[in-house]
Amino acid sequence: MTPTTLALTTLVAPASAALVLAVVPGLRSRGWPAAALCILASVVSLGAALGVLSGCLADPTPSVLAVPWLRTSSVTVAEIGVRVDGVVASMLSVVTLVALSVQVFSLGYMHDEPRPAFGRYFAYHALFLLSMDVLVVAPNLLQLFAGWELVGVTSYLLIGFYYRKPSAARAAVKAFWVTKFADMGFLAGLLTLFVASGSFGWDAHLAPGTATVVTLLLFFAVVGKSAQFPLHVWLPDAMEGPTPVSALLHAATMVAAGVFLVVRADPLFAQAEATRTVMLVLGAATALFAALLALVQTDIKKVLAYSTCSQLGYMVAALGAGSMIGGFFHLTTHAFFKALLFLAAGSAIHAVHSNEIGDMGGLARRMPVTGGAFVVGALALAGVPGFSGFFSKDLVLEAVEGKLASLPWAALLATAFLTAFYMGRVVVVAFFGAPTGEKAERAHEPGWSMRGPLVVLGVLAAGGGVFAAPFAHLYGREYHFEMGVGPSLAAALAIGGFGAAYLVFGRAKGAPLPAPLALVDRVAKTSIVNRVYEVGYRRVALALADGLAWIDRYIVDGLINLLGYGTLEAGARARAVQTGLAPDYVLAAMLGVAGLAVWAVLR
Amino acid sequence: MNEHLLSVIVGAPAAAALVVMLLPSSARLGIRLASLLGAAVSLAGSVAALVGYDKARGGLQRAEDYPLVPALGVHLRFALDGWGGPLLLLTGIIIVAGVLASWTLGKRDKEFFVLLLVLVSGVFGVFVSQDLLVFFLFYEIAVLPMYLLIGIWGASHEVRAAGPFAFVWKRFKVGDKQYAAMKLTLMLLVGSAAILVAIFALYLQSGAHSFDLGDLAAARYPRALQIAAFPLLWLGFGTLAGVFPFHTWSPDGHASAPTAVSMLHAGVLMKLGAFGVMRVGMVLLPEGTRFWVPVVGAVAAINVLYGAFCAMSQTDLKYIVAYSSVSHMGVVMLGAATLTAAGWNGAVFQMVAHGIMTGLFFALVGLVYERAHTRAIARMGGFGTVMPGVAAFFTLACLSSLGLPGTAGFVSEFLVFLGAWQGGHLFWAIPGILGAFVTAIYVLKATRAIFWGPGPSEAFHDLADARRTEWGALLILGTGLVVLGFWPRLLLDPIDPGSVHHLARILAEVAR
Amino acid sequence: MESLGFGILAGCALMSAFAVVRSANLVHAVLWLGVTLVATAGLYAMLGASFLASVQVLLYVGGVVTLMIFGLMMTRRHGDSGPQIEDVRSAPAALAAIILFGATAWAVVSTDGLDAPVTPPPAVGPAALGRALVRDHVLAFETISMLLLVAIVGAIVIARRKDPGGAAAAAPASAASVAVPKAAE
Amino acid sequence: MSELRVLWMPLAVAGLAVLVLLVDVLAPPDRTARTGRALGWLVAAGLAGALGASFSVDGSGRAALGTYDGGAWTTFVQRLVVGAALLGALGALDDVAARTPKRQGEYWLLLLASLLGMVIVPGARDLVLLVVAFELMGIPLYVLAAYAKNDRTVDGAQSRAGEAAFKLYVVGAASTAVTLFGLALLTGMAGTSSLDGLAEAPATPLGTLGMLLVLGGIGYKIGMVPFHMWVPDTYEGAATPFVAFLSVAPKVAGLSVLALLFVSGLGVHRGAWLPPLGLAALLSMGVGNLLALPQTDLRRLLGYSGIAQMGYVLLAVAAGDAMGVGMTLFFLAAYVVTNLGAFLVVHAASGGGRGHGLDAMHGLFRRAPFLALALLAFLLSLAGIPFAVGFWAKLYVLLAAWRAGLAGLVVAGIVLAVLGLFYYLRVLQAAYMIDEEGERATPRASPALGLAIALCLAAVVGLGLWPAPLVDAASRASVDLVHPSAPVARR
Amino acid sequence: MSLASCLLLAAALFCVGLYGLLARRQIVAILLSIELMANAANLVFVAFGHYRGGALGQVFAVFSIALTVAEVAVGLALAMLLYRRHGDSRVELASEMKR
Repeated sequence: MTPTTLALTTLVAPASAALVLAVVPGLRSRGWPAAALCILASVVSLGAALGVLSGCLADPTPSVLAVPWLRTSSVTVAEIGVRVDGVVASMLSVVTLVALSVQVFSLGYMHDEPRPAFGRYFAYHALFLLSMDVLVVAPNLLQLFAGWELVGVTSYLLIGFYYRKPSAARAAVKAFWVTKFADMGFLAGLLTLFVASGSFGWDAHLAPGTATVVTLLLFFAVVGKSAQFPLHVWLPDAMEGPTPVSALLHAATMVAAGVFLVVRADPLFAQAEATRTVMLVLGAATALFAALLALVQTDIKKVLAYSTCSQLGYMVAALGAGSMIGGFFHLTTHAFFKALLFLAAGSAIHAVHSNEIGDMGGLARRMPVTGGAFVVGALALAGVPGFSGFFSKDLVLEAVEGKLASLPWAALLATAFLTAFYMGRVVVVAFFGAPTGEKAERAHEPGWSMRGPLVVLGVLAAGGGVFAAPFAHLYGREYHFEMGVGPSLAAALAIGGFGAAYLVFGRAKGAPLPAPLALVDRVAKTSIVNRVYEVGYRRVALALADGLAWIDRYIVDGLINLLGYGTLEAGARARAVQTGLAPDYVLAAMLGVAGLAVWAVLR
Repeated sequence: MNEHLLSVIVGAPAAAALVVMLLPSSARLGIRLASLLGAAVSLAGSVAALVGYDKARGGLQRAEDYPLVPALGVHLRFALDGWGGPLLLLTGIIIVAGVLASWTLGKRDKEFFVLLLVLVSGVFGVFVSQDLLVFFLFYEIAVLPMYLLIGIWGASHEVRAAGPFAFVWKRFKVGDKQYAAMKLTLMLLVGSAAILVAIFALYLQSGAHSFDLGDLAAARYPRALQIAAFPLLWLGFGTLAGVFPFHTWSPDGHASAPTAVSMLHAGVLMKLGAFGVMRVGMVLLPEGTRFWVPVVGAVAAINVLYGAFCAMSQTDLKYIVAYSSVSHMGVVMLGAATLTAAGWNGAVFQMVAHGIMTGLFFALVGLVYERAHTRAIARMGGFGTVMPGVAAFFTLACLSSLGLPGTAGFVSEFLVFLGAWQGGHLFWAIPGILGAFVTAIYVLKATRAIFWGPGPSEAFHDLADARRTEWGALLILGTGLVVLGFWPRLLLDPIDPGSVHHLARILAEVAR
Repeated sequence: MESLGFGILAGCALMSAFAVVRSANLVHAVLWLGVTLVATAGLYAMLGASFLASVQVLLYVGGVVTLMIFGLMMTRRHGDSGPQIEDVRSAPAALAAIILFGATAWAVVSTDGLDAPVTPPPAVGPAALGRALVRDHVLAFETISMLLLVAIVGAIVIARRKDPGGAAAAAPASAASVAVPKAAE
Repeated sequence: MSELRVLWMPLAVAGLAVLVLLVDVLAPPDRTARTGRALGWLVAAGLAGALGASFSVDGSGRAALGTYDGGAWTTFVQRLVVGAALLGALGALDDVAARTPKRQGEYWLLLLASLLGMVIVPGARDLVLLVVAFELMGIPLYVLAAYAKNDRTVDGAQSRAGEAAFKLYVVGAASTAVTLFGLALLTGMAGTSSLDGLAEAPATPLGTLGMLLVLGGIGYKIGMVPFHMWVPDTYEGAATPFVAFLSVAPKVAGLSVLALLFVSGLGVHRGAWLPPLGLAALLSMGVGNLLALPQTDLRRLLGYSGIAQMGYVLLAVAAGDAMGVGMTLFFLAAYVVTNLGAFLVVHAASGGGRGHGLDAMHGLFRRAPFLALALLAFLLSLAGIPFAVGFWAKLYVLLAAWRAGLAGLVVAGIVLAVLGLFYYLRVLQAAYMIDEEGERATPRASPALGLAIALCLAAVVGLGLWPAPLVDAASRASVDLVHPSAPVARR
Repeated sequence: MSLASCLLLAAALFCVGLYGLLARRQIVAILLSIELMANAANLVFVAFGHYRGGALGQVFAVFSIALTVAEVAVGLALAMLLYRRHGDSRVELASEMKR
């Protein structure tokens, strides 16, 4: 099979699954068959993706299979199809792999759901995989945009999976609104790009100004999708979805789509230094800011969510520094360890039926696999040497070092410490120490369907560093690792962070916050950014809408009604002329006659 | 049969109406089947016409010509241009879905189906007429039955009197179905009056002694006439297309209308307006178009945003959909105003896409209303549990309306924005894009309020998912949205030569 | 001489016409109308239409005035002597009359050559008039005979007190037969 | 003999009148409404025969020393009035039989006499004949308007037919006097009473004055503003089946006089009569439409609407050319079937005895679906909605007027037509949308009335779908009167 | 005496009649006024006939007289009808229908 056929397979498999579930009545509501179908599709996709990957490793020449999709004036405006190259191959493998793991995990995690909901859940998953694959294999930015939007929708559906829960419903809608808001930038960027270059390809040569505009607009979409400050607000809320969903969408794959977009459109971004500077600053700032917020969360998923924001900041910063491979490789390792962390957290939550780390405690003893997986994930996330995160972070730091007076670099290093500190806190509080409640005491390891993915992902999270070289190869780069000052410093900070966490939380019951952190907590609780949006929505948008609707009803429509009213009123008033008196009638006629006579002589 | 295909398409619903009229009122099933048959014949004919359209050749095809009043040069001239096929298809889809959606109607159904079929005959007639006067004839036929359809089968609701003109409310029962029907009819007929004036001016000025659109287009009109006549046609047809500020019949009208009528009206009839502006106003009056197009575009941009914001504030489900139609018709007009092939393709595609989408919306709203007996979204909630099918289709319609890729709405909006961007009309395109975002806000808000959340409360005990024929309606429309979203060339390929054909004249004029 | 005669007759006619429209007593008004008509008949005679003058006197004064008085008697209550001239409408009525008169007079004055033939053409005798009536205008003559017949029939129909055999009450309803629903009974 | 051939239509009508008189006198006196109806049927059959014969008898040529012309124009107008009389007779048949079972002959005689005037009018080429025929048409109408003088309504109110007739009469008699005065000036200045001669007479202030006074006199008959004020009152007070006839036939005759006298005879003086006529047309459209808006009595409503309709057709007359005359004829044909039909439906629908208010229509769709359908067609036709003949009528009239340079009036007419739609729709609203279950009786049109309504309906719909033959016929008729190449003085 | 003076006299008579027509409130008085007006018209016919020659003027006048008589007959009948209905013959009583 040619690479393009294989790539097409990754689309066709989930598409068929989704279609079958959509049209065959009753299949979805049975639950298990639906799940089996989706997992089968994911397996096929993964196989195909790995096939693509191996093909690309052997021969990285891009190949494209596309058909005209939009035609205007008999000219093709846009094509759809598949494109296979190094970037696609690597991303495709990561996506399908994580997706499959999450789906398998979900078999166990979701088995208490009613069957129709269970089936619906897996149908959404198939749809998500399809959308993500559409995005990844896109031969041009338009198709990428299509996939981009579709993953937005599936994300909306999955966050709102517990649609009867008002908070979930709100979170789903919020996520959609925020990302859709950002997507206006994508659309505008696409249009500008097309008008400037005549295509939706990413290899156009643009005038410097145009390039900056286009890339800034595209980056705006990235800010939304990849939850960068100030559009990060939806991501923590998105944790209302089932935990595996958080693992899949909001940690490993979908949010990474923004990073993928920048990687994909690198030729464009390379032409716009200004945009890259913005990205660098914003990425670093987000990393630090989100890490601070993660410090004060007590909900295990929220911690992970803010950590995701933070890590995405890393990636964006790396891309801003011009290091594609840095951003992308961190994306990859992050996908492994964050998916691992979420699934492990999900397993824990599943066991204790609570998200609060305070309700857990000592879980490692009762759930060794889960605990182990979480610890591995935490170490990888913190960037402890040897784990995958260490290598990818190193690439990022290396790229950032020296840029903009090394301020971003410093921020990212600080973030590395904070990361280790808050992950350490979670590990210490939730997995070690003493069980804090009855549920925590009775917690036990889940079934194999949940443990299996944990193990697979754990291995990958731990040893993912080995992929650095092949991935760099796919990108046409060389990869050498040197344990220089930077890596040493990062390693030290990571280990230090864990140590500090153990010191602070190791002995404490629950997770009381030390004084400086309490201040952060208070600031976080005010959720100033959310407040701004709230005001913007309620006080501006809704008020404007109400005002316009009022004007429409009572002024615009009122004027039209007034016209009708005036006419009717005129008719009613004019009736008085018809007095019913015959002499008046004759008078009218004779005045008419007199008028005629006057006209006759005056003419 | 084949050379009379267009006549068959136009005539089938009328013939069915005649048959229904002759059936006794007690033959309820017979009435429905005859209506469905008439609609289905038209739909099949539309598909055949669309498929049989030679895209490579373009231009007018399947011409038919029957003298109507030869003394004045009025001929029943039918022919299919690139736009006709898709719009016929739209009409066919909507009427079939509309008949299916009205299957459970329980009140004076004979009259209802007769009027519905007559109306749809008019719509088909407009799309294939190549004679301006006949165009106008069918236009009126399509507009008028609405009065009875809304006035008899509609629903009334309360509207609070307020504002500086509150005293008017005492005279008019605003919100009453008969008020809505009357307002709709009168506003549209004022529009028709303007159109008729323009038609007279063009006919007598052309000296062609013919109402043939081709002949009229071939005539050269003085600039002053063009500048005077274009606004008549724009606002005349535009009233039906919901052009601001002459859109106010739409919310009340659509909110009051019964399901199938809302579907047809918002789904197809509003398109007649936009179609008229483009096919008659712009094509016949290139200089007038050039002069007025900045205004047309600006008003269209207002339409998009204004309609969307108004929709956001509504609490009545039907009003939301109605205002969203106003907003989306703005997209059509925006595309038309760009005077680019992309924009025009987008505009025509949007007619189809929005037609199907809003048809689906109104079908669903009708279902919800029929079961919940309320349209106030504040009282709803959690309906998704009991009516998952309806919820799914509603979500689909929402997604299309906010222009999600993979649905028909995306293709059209994208093409329109592309056209605007190409023409350098950022001041139109940016409100347009913003409008799509505001649409996302209100449609998702509505979805959440209706279908999500805990519930439904005890008050809604007889909620149920769609039933037999209703599924048919929903499936036809929903499939249309998705299929066109994934493979827009089904329609775009015939639309494109049509747009190029019609645009050529205007562009030549603009270039001059 | 001729002018004097015309002046007297014209004065007579005008004065009596004023009397017709201003006199408070209707019987007097009718009689004044008779005077006007007779004066006009005199003018006819002066204008060479002696046959017409006799027709005028016989038909109008003999017929119409009698008819009028008859009608008057039929439609007047005893002691009915309310104001006969409507005050409100008097002003606009005068206005209309004056405007019309002004316009007509102006037209008469501004029309050239009204009196071009100084010597009047020979008068039309009864024989010529008769020929014109029953030959040139025979169709009109026949038509007007029908007209007079209809007028007589019509006057009778209107003036008749009761329509014999007619459904006196609710007559208009009878055209469309009424099927009263049983429930209504 | 050829004279008789030319004059066959007036002779036929007169003969029918005489026949009716004889039958009425000779038939046994103990007639009931049922047997008495035969007389009405006789009239209807006779009129139908005359109408049918008009398609085979060639009456073209001059007669009575050139005072009468029986060409295509005359035949066309005659068909219209005879058709109107036929439909009016069918509509009135049961009403008359019920009201005056023993004296039906009078009604038919008066009707036929009026019709005789109407059939002579279009053929008259001499002002003497014209004015006599015009009066022959008018005087029986006064009587017929008062025909229902002894009615009492259900609630005991006395008939208003007398008042209706009086208002018709007093404005009419005044107008006759004005007409005569005008004719005296006109013929005096022209020195001739022949229409052909009028065209050749030079314009003088006095002649122009006479001409315009005549215009006022004719304006009364067609209900042109400001001579219109009798219209609503008379329509409301007189017997509805008669009003159906009154609302159409005299207007046909009146407009044919306008066309004869002003377009054909005085076309060269168009500059003098066009402005007042145009103004009158505008006022008629405006006043008629505006005052119809608040009406609640259907007959008044139709009366005002009729005033407005006359405004429209006056536009075509004002065009002053062959096309204008042709379109006038077409309009009149459409108007006859439409307005007559509408009145007959009102008559039939009010059969429950609840008067002629809008509320008499409530629930009509349920009580009498056929009547409701017919009403729908007639009202839409009056409103000028496509595929009803009224649309074409309005369209042609406006087109002709615009072609003749009256664009401003046309635009005003089009705008005012929208007002018209409002009140027509209000009637439909009453008939289709408002219903009080089981409260009202079911009106059932009698066979004759039903036949008349059905004929009107068939014509409205049939001609609406296929107007070409009628357009052609009207054009031919107009060419007979006004040669298209005739030099018409433009302003 | 001249055509113009005859015409002026006729116009004056006509307008006096017109005034009466508009100002009088008794039906019979209105009929009288109409007679005045018709009479004025007849005078014009006859005057033109005299000064311009031909029988037309007189013919017209004859027909006019006949018309007027017929009209008066019907008018008087109507007056009687209204009198019976209202017990009076003032025109303002016959004003039940209005607006």
